[in-house]
Amino acid sequence: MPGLEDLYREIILDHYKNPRNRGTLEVPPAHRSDGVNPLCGDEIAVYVQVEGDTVTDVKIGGQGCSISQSSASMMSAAVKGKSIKDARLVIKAFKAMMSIHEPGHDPDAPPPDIKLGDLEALKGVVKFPVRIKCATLAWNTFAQGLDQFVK
Amino acid sequence: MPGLEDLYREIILDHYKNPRNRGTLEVPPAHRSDGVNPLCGDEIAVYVQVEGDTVTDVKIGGQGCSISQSSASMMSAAVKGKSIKDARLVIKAFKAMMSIHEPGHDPDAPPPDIKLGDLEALKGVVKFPVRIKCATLAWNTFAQGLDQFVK
Amino acid sequence: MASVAMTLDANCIKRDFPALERIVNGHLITYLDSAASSQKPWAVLRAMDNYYETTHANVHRGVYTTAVEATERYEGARVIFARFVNANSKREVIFTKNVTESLNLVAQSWGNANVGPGDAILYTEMEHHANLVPWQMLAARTGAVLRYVPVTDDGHLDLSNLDTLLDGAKVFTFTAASNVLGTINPVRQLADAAHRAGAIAVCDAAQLAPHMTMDLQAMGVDFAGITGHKMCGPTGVGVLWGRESLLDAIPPFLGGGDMITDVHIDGFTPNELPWKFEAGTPPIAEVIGLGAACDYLSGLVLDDVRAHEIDLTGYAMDVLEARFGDRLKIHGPRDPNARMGVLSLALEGVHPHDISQVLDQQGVCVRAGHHCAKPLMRRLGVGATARASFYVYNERHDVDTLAEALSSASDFFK
Amino acid sequence: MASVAMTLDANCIKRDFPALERIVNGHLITYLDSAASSQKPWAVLRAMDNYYETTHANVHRGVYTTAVEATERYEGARVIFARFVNANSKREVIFTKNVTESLNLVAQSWGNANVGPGDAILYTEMEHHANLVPWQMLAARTGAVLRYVPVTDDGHLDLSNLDTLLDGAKVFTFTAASNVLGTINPVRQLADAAHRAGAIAVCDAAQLAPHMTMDLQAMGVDFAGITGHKMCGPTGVGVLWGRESLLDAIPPFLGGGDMITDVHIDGFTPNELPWKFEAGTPPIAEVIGLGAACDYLSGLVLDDVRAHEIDLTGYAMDVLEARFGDRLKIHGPRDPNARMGVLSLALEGVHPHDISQVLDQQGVCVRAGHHCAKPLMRRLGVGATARASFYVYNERHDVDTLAEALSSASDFFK
Ligand SMILES: Cc1ncc(COP(=O)(O)O)c(C=O)c1O
Ligand SMILES: Cc1ncc(COP(=O)(O)O)c(C=O)c1O
Repeated sequence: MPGLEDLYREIILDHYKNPRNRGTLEVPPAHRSDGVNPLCGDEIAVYVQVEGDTVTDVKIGGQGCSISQSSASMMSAAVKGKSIKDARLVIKAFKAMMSIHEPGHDPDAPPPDIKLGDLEALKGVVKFPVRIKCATLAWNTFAQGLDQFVK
Repeated sequence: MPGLEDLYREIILDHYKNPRNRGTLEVPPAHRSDGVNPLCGDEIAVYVQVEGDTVTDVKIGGQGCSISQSSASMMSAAVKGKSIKDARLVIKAFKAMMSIHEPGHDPDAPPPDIKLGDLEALKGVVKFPVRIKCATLAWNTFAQGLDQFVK
Repeated sequence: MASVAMTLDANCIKRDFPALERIVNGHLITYLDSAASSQKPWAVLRAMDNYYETTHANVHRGVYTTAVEATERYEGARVIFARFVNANSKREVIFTKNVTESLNLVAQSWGNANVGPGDAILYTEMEHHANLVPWQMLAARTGAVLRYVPVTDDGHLDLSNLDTLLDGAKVFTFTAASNVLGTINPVRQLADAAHRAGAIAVCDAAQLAPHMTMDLQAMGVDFAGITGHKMCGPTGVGVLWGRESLLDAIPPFLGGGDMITDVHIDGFTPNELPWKFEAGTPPIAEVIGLGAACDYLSGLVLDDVRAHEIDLTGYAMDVLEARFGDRLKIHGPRDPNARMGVLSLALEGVHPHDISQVLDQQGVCVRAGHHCAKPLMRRLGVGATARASFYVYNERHDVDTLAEALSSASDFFK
Repeated sequence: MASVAMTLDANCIKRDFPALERIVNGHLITYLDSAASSQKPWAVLRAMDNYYETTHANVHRGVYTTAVEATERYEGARVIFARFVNANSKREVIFTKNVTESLNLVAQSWGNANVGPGDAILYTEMEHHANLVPWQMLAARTGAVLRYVPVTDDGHLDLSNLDTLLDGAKVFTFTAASNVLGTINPVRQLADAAHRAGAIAVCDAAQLAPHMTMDLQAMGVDFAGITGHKMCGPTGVGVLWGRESLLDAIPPFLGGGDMITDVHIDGFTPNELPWKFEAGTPPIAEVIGLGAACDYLSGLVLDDVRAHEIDLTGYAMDVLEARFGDRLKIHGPRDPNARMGVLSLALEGVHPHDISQVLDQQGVCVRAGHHCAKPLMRRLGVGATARASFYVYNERHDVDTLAEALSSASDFFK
């Protein structure tokens, strides 16, 4: 069993205590999507604003544990200002780090060539399988939001 | 575990191979009731004829194992010609021998003072609890038939 | 009751439970999740092994020796259980796979036959999902309306409008004790109120049976369900108890072998009680294990089990309050006599998930989440709690370990 | 197949099964009732004990170590089972308490959503009550009509009118193999016929899974059920396998914890597959035991298990015919390759109950009765049969003991 320091890196606790991009956006033009972790009851709201092809703003509401909150905070920082396409690549890279692969995924394929930066700190979560759902909650909810803009 | 000879007495095998009162009676005036042993699928038909207060005739149809068939055969011989009241006492005495007591039964009460005669041979069945249902099938079916005449 | 001489020696009892010797992350396990599922004593494991190793055969249909023995052990456990809960007759004791199935059985077999459009179904805001969803499904099938008894701020049922809520209700279903708040509900009073209003009373006794004497005659309900794995028994077995007259009147639940008297190619005749409601090969070994669990608990004496838990709960509340003050909230009633040994905790600045994770590093097992009571969590205004729950094998030392571990969690996230 | 090299050493395998060391009435047990329930190898009992003794905790909701381990063992068994039957995905594998529940689940969740007045439900005359009564209940609920494929004199399904029978049918449900006659049905052919007629195909695989390779891709059915206790697994666990698209489309079965994504005080959202159909605390230890049973059987190699049983069945038929001639009737097909190791016997002058009783004196266990297939018994014109059934641990010597014991029964009643 890996230790706590594998899970709770400094930077995670920082994002947990000082979450970036907390709040709401006006809907519309923004879109709000809600996510729930059925195992623990954590709920999250992700507001996404897209202009043209760009994710111009992201805000996070709801409550959750340090892992889900810090993951949401780091995600918001990572995708804000990115093109929809690049945001999707980040989602994919993050999920790959969490060992979650799309159907049809080739296990021998190289990981997407994306810099995850701070998000790398969440790598340790993989060793705590139950917490993967915490770490990915914001991401799945954000992905749903993005889908609304390309329909 | 008691041996086979406790269960299969000579007289039981005799009644099994040479069943008394097999056949049918005309309905009406006779009444037919059917019984089934849900555990094994054995089925029995008991025809009862009552005139005035007396069980004037009993006939047995159906199929079953040596215990259920011989018990039916001996029963028919034991109750034929008896008054309904006495027939009921025989039923009660037989069931008591099988350790089956009516609700409200006082375990310390003396057994009904009824001579069971040949039927005593079935005493060994009590040691084989699954076979009690075989031994009592005809009796329960007969009792149902009797009920028709006193409604 | 708390003044009863304490005859339980939890430290000694612990040795009956092999899983409590487990080392987790370098620490001897401190198992504080018995409200989710209890550990099993050797006596229960041995009863099941002995059955499998010497007499296993399918029950009810065999003439040969081991089939007879298997049937006797299975039906013998029914008698043990009937006595354990003071049922009138073993015909009222139906074995299921868990209390969830027991409650679904009532909602379907009794519900479909007795509930129609516009009828009200009353439950409470503190129910486990197992006592909500089956009734929601019944309401959706029949057009009945759902109502609930709200929960007060101090974690009790708010009974001030009970008679109004019961008006037009066909059934009132409630838990004997909350698996989140620990609150013990006034079962008899609720049952009587239901009956006065012409409704039947259904009791989810999953959290009652493991911890105190369960006396069905005193409870006065019409149906009650329990689950084996929370009361020292194995997984895979539960019980529905019901009044004989009601069970006789309602149609069967699942169809198959054993629940029939006869089957034709185009129809069937149901069996008598209790088998009418036991379709297919039952959980034979599990029922035998549950019988052994009842014997084990009876041997400890349920009144002493309860006294021990009151003591432990009071001690825990005192210790935690002294140590954490306002930084720690314990949901539910303050009086240990009015509650079970179930402490749902909110620790300032630390999410329940993180509490559970940090505690685990010290071998302390507490559950984090909604405890299958989401409507109640909404009422409490939280997404989750960290829940520590006690059982016969827990002792004051475990409470001290818990307090230590909570301190380190609090420090870690400061 | 009977010519395949026999790699099973039943005498050696016997030692894996503690219950086969039992002495009954002074004789080493000769267990010939595996069609009712098989014995359990040490490996299965140990897997369950080890779980209880080291890692028991409720599954799916815990963050702490043993809860995670319990979940991994439970979900790991799902993966083992999915491979064992060649399922597409573990999402298609739903754990139930027995195959009876599996079939009721289909008849209710799929049936209520898809069957209406006048629709036909087709089953066969050789079904176990578990695959008759749930459909009779569905017909009674919905006004559907029941039809059946008759059985021929030599114990096969009479398929001459199959297309007519399937006309207007929404579902065709059939057993893969008869628990009375031993007949192996042409599952693929039946499934294809059902599909051509626009019906779904449901397979009761309770008698298939223990004895031969079960390949769901080859079978081509839409739902299939098995039961753990007949395949070296514990009591209290079964499986429903279903096509993902169908399982996704139909409503839940029982309501409660774990089968939900969210619950409000007045309604719920179901969970994803497979948990959508697993309400309440599942039979955790039993599922783990079933996984161990699949591993045990895979270790023996199912093709060898089958070859061994063909050999034993052929030997038994030869020995019994030679010894008893016309005095003994064996129901079902004569060709050992076309049947399972299930011999339903009629011995002249001796009722099945009495056969079983006399055999028991010699430690020989055979079942007497209707084997939960009363419509088939009526078709055969008998009330009961005495049934001897073989499994991996039986050897030719057991057949010889059976023949000896039958002789003494015959003599006793002469
Ligand atoms: C063909 C068949 N179907 C269904 C069943 C029912 O199995 P269970 O009682 O385990 O649900 C059996 C065995 O009893 C069987 O042989
Ligand atoms: C009050 C209450 N009711 C019902 C249940 C459901 O029990 P099971 O999952 O064993 O059916 C539980 C436990 O999970 C409970 O605490």
